[in-house]
Amino acid sequence: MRVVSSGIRLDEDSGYESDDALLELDGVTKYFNQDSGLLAGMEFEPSQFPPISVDRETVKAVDDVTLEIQPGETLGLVGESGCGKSTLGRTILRLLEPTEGDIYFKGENLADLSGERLRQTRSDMQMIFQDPQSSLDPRMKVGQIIEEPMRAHDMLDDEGREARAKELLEKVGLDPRHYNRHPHAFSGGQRQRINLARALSVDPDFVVCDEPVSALDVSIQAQVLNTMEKLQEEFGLTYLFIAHDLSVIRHISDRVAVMYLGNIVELAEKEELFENPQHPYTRALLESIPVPDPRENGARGVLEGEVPSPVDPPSGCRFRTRCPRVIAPDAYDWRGEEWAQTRAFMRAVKRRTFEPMPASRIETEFFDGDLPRGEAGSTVDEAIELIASDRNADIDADDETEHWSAATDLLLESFAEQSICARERPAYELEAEYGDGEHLAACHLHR
Amino acid sequence: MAVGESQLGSDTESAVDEGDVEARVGWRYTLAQIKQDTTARWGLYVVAFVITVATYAIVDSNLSLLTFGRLPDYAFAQALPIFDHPTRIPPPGEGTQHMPPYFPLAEQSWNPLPAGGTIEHPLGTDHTGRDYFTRIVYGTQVSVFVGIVSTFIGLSIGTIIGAVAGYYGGKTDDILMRVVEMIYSIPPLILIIVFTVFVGGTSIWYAVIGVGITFVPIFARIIRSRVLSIREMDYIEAARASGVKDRNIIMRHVVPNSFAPVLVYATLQIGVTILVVAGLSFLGYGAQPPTPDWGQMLNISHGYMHSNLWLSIWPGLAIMITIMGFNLLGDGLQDALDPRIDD
Amino acid sequence: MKLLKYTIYRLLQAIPVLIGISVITFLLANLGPGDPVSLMLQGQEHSEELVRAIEQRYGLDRPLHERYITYMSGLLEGDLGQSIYYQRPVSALILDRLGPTLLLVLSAYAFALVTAIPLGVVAANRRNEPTDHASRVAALFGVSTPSFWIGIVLILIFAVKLGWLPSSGLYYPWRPPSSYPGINGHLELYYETARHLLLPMIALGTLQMATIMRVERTQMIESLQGEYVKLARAYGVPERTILRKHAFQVAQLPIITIVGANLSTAIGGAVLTETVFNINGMGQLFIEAIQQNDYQLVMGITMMLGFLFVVGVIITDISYAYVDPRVTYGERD
Amino acid sequence: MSSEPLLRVENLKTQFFTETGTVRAVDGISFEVREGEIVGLVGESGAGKSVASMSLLRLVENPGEIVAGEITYKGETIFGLEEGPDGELQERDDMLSNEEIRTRIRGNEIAVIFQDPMESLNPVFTVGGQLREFIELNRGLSKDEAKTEAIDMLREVGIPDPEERYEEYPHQFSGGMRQRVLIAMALACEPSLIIADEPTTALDVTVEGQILDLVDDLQDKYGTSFIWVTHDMGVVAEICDRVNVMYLGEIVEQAPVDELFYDTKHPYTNALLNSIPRPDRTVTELEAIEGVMPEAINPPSGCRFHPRCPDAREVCKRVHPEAKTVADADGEAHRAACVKHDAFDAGYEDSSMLEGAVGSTEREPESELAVNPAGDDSGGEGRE
Repeated sequence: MRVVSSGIRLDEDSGYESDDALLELDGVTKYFNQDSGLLAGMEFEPSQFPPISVDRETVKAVDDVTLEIQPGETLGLVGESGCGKSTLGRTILRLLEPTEGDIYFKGENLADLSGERLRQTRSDMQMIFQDPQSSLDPRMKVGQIIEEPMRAHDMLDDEGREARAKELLEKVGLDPRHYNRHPHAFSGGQRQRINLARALSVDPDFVVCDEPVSALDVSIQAQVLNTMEKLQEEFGLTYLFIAHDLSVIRHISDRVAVMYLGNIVELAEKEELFENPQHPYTRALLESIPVPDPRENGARGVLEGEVPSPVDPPSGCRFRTRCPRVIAPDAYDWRGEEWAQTRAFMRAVKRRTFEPMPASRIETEFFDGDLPRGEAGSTVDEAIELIASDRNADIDADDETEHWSAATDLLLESFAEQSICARERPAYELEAEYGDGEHLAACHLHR
Repeated sequence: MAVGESQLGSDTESAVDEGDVEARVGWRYTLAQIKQDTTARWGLYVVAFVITVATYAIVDSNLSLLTFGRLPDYAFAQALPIFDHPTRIPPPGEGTQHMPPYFPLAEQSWNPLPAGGTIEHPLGTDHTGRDYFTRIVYGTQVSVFVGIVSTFIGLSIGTIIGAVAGYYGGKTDDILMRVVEMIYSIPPLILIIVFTVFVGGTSIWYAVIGVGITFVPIFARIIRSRVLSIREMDYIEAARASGVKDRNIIMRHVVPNSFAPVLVYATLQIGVTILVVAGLSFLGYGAQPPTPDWGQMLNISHGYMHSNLWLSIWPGLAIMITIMGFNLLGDGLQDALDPRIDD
Repeated sequence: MKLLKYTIYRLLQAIPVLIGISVITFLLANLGPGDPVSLMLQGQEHSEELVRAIEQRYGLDRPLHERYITYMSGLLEGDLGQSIYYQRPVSALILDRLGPTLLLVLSAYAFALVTAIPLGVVAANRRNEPTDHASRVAALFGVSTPSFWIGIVLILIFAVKLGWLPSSGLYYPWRPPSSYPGINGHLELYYETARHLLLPMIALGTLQMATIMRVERTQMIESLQGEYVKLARAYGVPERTILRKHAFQVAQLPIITIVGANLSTAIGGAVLTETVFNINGMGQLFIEAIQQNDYQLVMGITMMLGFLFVVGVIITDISYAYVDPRVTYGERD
Repeated sequence: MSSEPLLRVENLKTQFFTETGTVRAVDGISFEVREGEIVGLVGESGAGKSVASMSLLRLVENPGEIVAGEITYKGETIFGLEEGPDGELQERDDMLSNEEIRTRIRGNEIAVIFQDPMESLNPVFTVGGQLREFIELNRGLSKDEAKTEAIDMLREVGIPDPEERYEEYPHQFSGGMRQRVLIAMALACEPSLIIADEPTTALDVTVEGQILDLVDDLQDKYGTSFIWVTHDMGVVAEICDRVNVMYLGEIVEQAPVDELFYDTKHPYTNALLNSIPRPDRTVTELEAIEGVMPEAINPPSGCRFHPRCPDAREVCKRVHPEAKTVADADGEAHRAACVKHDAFDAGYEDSSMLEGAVGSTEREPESELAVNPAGDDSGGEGRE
């Protein structure tokens, strides 16, 4: 049924008819081995024997991600830089080899495919890239760029491809006469439109959009977003829309998944997620974002510290090291503010945010003069001993650093590591307040 | 608007002009740039001139430029270098007397050689009475021939190694680049001499091959790094995501986009090659007499420094101008293609 | 500590390269159609027995890999074999001739760096002004002129025409002054060394100078456009300090790499320069070895020069790591 | 209002003289900054906001040049021209010399924070060393004093373990941490005015939140004035007291932040606000601004925004509006450069609608196609 004149859809039956999800991810995991090379990863440690060890660092970019994408919907994938959202997008398309897990596209496991079979399925899935500069080959003409995917899948003949390319140019809001131009004659927004036309040329069902508007000016963003929405309707597309900008995600998505350090921490329908966020990270993210309304004075900068390295992510819940609501370890008996104070003290020691001061001042500063009772209290006291300036008056800088790290270790082992947040990986299904979709939140507060 | 970009384009969306960074490729663009760039234009003139002279010397090996007539045969002797035969290094004892690679600087018992300045011998004659000007002219072909052919050898082998290493990465890359580094670690001149003497024989052919192989590492490295940076480009990933076959990605995207900068390097490398081969001939391991070759002429004239110092000047000048032409052309191309240094 | 770790890492990395050099050299010297025996016997009447005797004497009758292993185990003990022509240990011959070559190469580098860096900085600072154009033209001449011809021209001018400087030979400053007739005291010896060294140093150093200057200029221009330079300006740092400190230090990083990478050209150039100026260094030894088909000696010298290059590159890499903190300290996320 | 503002810019023009023509990057802007306030400079890329802010320190790079206007800071003339005897414009006598600008203004009076924290620090010097150098230079402190000050400042901006991190190199810092260092640098020199050029654009939103918080706290504590250059209306709403909206080298609207958002007077500002998606509520339809901003080398006639303006009429093509006070907000002037306001009296009401005016109906952004940066129709090749 590949007749150009019959419309822009190449084959009408390509829409996925089944009631099942278009795409299903099951435990998808992607690890990267850092640096390659004959001697890479070789460590020389004079203090041990043998002094040379080979230690390859593994970056756990995406870890055990399970989700579904329904036909025709837009799933927003949001997270900060380095959280693994782009890696996930590329792994889904099998541009990267998943380390583990299954990717079912229309019921077929892409993780099992390879070679020619994999190549052929690519006409059903396409991708749009972030950088409008590097996503188009500067040496090719716009027409060639748009026709390349069709050519790769032997679609239509030369004339048919040209006709379709011109039709697509018009669809994405460009002049078909630009068919013979080179990409550098176009602005950023126009290039993203060419990208769209290329992606649509093979009439895919599913498009991964990797930050397609983040490199564009705000006024151009809106133009491109509107065009994408229009095309989605016309072509019956399913989008996985990756972005760091929550506003854009809120505008374009039907459902939203929030990623942190390789894990999906929350997944819900758009209204539910933005109006009723259940994961402390999602909340922090929403509170941090500046609202274009001077009368709205939200809290911001609510998160302390920085994202830990994906080489050695925290156990249990990956957000726990920065979470303002880490659950108190059950091993101790807490009263009132005791756990909150201890947590604040623990993080301050870990990040060394205060200058050495006498023990009594530390107690006032962090505990209002009252240490927690019982075992917890004695551990805190022990830590204060280690760092208080009046307990070890004449030590040099190196010793001091050692004392601080000893105190940090003590506190972390006694408290942070004892919490359920450190010991179990959370995954809970909640009841949605808005809409009737599922709401997943990976936080032990909901146990 | 390329200028002032640093300030004007410091906002989030880079100005459209920055797209030119990648657009600075393509033949038509390159030629337009050469026309605009004074450096490149002069380079082109010199190179064109040198190549014309070389071609002329090959086409009509019996004509002198200035006398408009036939010169006695001995003026250029068996001139074409391409047809000389590999000669083994003479055996010990005999060799040093017969043809020393260099002449120690000492007063020769020759009468002062003709200084030139006449219509017949504008640059005088050498110690055997051959017209120096004619020999300089004929020397062009050796240099240009050697420069271009050995650069081509280095370029082709280097491209294959570099492209394979860069595109496939991992262990392949590791092993190939390690081998390349090994070859690279032996100083080129040394490697070439060892190669010509032990593997081939002292002949311009072996020198050409030796020089070519020696420069493989340089090209392999350049191509590899270029391929590596192109591999990172989104358009490669886009092609992969569209299901374009590997072979087509390499042929349609990687190769065309690596080629322009490599061309610049090749141009510059021709200059380097001529330099090295001149050194080789000067030591006596390049072109062999009676072939007119600048390096070899310097070798001989070195011994007659006190008789006619100009004999040591002309071949050197010829080498310098030729290399300068290729360098100018390469520099001009580089300036035109590299947006960072935008004079 | 990190630097030491990096140094050791770098040294370990060099091992496969050194082995590679030895293999390449060994194969070149042993595999070619011009095998050692026929090279040695060329032009002489010889019988089968003579060939076999020679082969036996030099162990050439054994399989290649065995010979390689023998050679390498000798090498590890510092034994590079016996020179066929000189009938002396190769290592002793090399040691004899290493001094002048090192002196020549190092002084050429010193000359190149001392002249090229200020010139490059000035050219970058006065971009597109006459100073810049002049130095660029000079650099163009520098990269286009063969070092041996510069040597010849220098001799013609300063030795033949003007008679100011000697045209050949070298006085070794490490020898006792008494070993040279007519030289009294160390000062006079150093003076003679300098006089003899001046021309070859310039001849060999010009190419390096031109190369370094071009890189210096490009790097300085780039560095002067860096955001950190803008920041320094915005904080009122004087232009002079920006040029000499902020921009300069960053621009030196590629220079270090260039110095290391160019060492191989410099060593090749040394062979030519030694020839022109009649300096009895490694280059001359190499030419002699080649002429005499002394394959043991050729192998030894080639290995030695490759080794010198690798060492040079390691030294530059380590100085790079010393200047650029990004090399030794891993990137933090 | 009566007291002299900290910084006053009048009719500033900065141009770049390129081979293809004169780029009028900043074309006659006027604004002022008072003690202790944060003034926003908002606009899209190419609007000229960065050039404008660098002009204040006379740090415009070749081939750019300030060609007109007056910049007064604390009563001193940073830039000013007067007509010389021969009728040519020449620098005024009371204008600070380059040396004076460098020693007295840059750093110690006006400091800057750049956009890109990754590139702004010198990679081969320690963070502490760079901080110390600037403190020494601008505060006249000794080495040791400057070091103590630097460490205190690092702690102040929330860098954990400052003594140790003082000795570290920039690449060992994350983006957010580097931006903190740059803020520490600016504050440590104790300037009265800090120019922050998109300081949070390169950062993640949680880090951006941290930085905005930090700036708020520090500004309360030190009372420093800020010029905050940004393209993000959200950041403007969060942090600025008064806002200047720039379009193609001109300030089109100038108002206190609340008025700007709730009583918008210029169609461009309005369109900008309507085109951005919001994090706090779901916007189903984005009203995109048609077309792209033209290049400053050849700006449109009349009002520069008229080709993209939904309210444009025939008169907009002819009349170039200078910003005028169009409303009064608690004694603060609300200025806008649009002839539709009565203050202009340009006959807007009677003017006919433009042919094919945009905005009335929803259309595909065809007008973007009209912009052909190559300036020809032969395709990309003729570009240069």
